[in-house]
Amino acid sequence: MRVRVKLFAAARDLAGADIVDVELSSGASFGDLRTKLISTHPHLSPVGVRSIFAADARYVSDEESISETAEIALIPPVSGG
Amino acid sequence: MRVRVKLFAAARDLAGADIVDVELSSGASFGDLRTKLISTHPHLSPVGVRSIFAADARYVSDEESISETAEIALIPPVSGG
Amino acid sequence: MIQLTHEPIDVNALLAAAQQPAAGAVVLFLGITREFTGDRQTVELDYEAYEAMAESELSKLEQAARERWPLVECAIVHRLGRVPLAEASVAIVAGSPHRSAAFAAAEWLIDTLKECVPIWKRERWADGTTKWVHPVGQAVPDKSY
Amino acid sequence: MIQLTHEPIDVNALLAAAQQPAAGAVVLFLGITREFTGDRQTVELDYEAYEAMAESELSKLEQAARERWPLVECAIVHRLGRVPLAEASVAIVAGSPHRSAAFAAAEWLIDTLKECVPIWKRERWADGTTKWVHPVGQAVPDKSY
Repeated sequence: MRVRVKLFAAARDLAGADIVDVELSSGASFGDLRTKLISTHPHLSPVGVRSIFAADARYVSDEESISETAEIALIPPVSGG
Repeated sequence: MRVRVKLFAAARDLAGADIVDVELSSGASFGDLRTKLISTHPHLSPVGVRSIFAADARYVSDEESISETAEIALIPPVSGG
Repeated sequence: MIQLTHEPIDVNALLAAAQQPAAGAVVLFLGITREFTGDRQTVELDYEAYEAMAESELSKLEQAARERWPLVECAIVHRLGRVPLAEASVAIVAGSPHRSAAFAAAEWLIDTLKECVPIWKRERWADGTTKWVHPVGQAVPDKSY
Repeated sequence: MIQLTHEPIDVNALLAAAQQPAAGAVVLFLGITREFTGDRQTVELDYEAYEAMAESELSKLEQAARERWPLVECAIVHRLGRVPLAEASVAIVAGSPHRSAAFAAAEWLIDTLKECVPIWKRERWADGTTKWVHPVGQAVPDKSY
């Protein structure tokens, strides 16, 4: 399946794009997505390893499986306030 | 010596005056002042026993001696804020 | 800055003074005239102060807070006279580079003000009666600051 | 009430909404663009959000605060885009019958916002460089509220 990942802040700057597409096998987890994302976009690595994924605007853990229809985002450590 | 005592809030209302004069022997303490004040103005008793004296705008304890030149006030439990 | 005032408190001016480039965090506390205490209904409050001493105590509070926390701004304003429902009787502003100090200072200031500063409120209840508030069991004012 | 805005935060309106007869205490927190971090000089901050998720997280924060404390008012507003020195990037208002709840809620809200809400700031330093701020060692967002 193809997963679109929204990027923000330093992750977007490092990737040079707001959205990247990642090809994954069906049933993959967010951990698998992280590994693939960093291998296909190595510039993302410094922020990518410290980020959390969100699916449909909720934080998810690396163990969860990816729903193909969810809106997925990479959330770097936040600094609002 | 004659001591003038400023009164506030319920103490003033109970005494019916902003200031009362109390006659004390020289060298009297604020504890002596409290005893005399309540005996000469018994209406003050309910608030007077729960109040603290101030001399020249500073809280004082009942053990301290009264300076004849100080501005003395009876400070009932405060409720600002 | 400390002030006793018979006018409504100008909160905008207090906040404008606190919003400085050295402050990362500003905490404002407002004490408001509340309508209900349990099921008793307040119509308004009336505040009286031993003004000279209240100003002196407020200045000591400001000084003590500035010694305890790195404050860029510290303001305490208490209104006197009638304070209608939903209006502020007291405003405290603490501005600091970091928020924990601003919160701690503002809370300490209002807690200590309520124990130490010679100001009294009189409740005017909906049934037409009035009553000076002199809390029972109140701590003896802390003279250590 | 929660809001993301690209305009300066209207603090007066937030305070006016909070000054209700049922509130005895109102606490306002403002996060301000600070000029110096150690000896590094900031010229301005630039905030970006994952807006849909930030709104959802802010709503959850408001809801959680209202469950934990008896709040008459709870407002969280975060500004996005450029925020010049001494202007507010975030405003939090908590109004409660009693002050301890208002202080506790406001401090919890800003602490938790800073851990959980997908908003990022970019420093623009006086030397012309910029840098996104992604704190190292930050806790994993608490999903329990």
